[in-house]
Amino acid sequence: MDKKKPKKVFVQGAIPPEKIANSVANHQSKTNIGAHSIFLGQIRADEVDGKTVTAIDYTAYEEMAEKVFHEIREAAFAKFDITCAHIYHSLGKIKVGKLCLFVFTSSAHRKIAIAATNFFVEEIKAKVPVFGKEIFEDETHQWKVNK
Amino acid sequence: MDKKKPKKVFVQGAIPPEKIANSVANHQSKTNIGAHSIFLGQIRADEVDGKTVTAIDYTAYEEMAEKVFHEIREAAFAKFDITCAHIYHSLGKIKVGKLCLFVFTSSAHRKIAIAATNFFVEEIKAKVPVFGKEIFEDETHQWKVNK
Amino acid sequence: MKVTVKYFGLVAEAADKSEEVMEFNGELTASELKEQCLYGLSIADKDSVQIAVNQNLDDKTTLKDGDEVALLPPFAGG
Amino acid sequence: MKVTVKYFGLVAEAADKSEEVMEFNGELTASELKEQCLYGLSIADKDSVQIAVNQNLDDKTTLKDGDEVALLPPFAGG
Repeated sequence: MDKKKPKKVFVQGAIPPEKIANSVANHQSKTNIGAHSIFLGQIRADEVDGKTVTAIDYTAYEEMAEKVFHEIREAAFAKFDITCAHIYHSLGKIKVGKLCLFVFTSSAHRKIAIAATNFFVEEIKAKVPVFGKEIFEDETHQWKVNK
Repeated sequence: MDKKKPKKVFVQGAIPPEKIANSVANHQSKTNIGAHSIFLGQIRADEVDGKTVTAIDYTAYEEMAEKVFHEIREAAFAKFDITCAHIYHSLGKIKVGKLCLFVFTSSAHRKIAIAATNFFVEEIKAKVPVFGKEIFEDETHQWKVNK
Repeated sequence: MKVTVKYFGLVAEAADKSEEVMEFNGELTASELKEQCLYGLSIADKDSVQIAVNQNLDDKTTLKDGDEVALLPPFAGG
Repeated sequence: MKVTVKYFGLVAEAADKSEEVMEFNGELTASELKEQCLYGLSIADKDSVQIAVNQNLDDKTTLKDGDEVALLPPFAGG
């Protein structure tokens, strides 16, 4: 069902925790679901050469990124027997402790939901043109690279 | 830190979606966290011989179950470099569409959090003395068995 | 010698009780006690019923006075 | 022939621009264009910069009039 309507993945600013509760609540009427698997990315106060990250400023090649998100969704629905999948990724300056990624999949069975969320997270990290400027407390920065 | 205070896992009734938002919000001050992995079990309207499950009534050998939950926590903290782990399981009659299990782990790194949540879910299913009476719409029932 | 026996789930339903205190003389293993408790009950797969003695899964142990024995049908948590 | 070149992340920072229209005659592959655009820029690892042509990763293709070429530093999403 969700499969057919491509939705925008990017949101401006951090993802509020309430969004997670709302997403879950919205799925309580889908009685073929037995398992939800959720992944949340949170900005970490990494230390680099004695300086601490205070925020990451995310930018993206938005048109391509939304296209790639859509391709990842299509691949996930082809690969896993999931009933729904939702992804949200932040753009803009996200402070330490705040959420920048929210992946949410649902299935009749736990293993499928867990595997699908894992697939989404790895694919997003590897394939989506999103760029992150790690900003230190002294306003200097470095560019984040996914491993 | 959480490791040291054994908390009660069982809650009476369904787990409200807001509990997930609150748990996530409570971790935004922990700036060494980069990833949260959440699993939610939801009651499914399974069909058996033409009858549909409307609720599961959960009971447990509570003292032993809390002990086993604690052992699973200890094993998880020994095995995975997680910063926190929280588990909630429902007791009592939980209606279709409602949440009966909430597993929440956090780590600096995504793969660790995801693996730890997976470990918790499998261990809980296999080792914790919880019993589920699947109640059909005509008030008959059958006993659920984990696969 | 007295032990407390706890029944759960479909075992409690079949036995129509959740707990009882049993008295006996001589030696008895946990699995012998299980056999005795389940005797005559309408349970399809008695092998699937596990035994916990003082909250540890164990069917080999010889029971001691004051032990808490639990008869546990298949788990269904999560 | 005109193509639009988009710069992102550390490439945009090093080039001090986010987009430009380039005109040229003759044949040019995407990777030749990349080399030209990055020439003289202070970027430590130019090999790590990927090229998308009309939103598909591709450095082999020969560019056509109207193409949108993007220079993409390492991804950091999630």
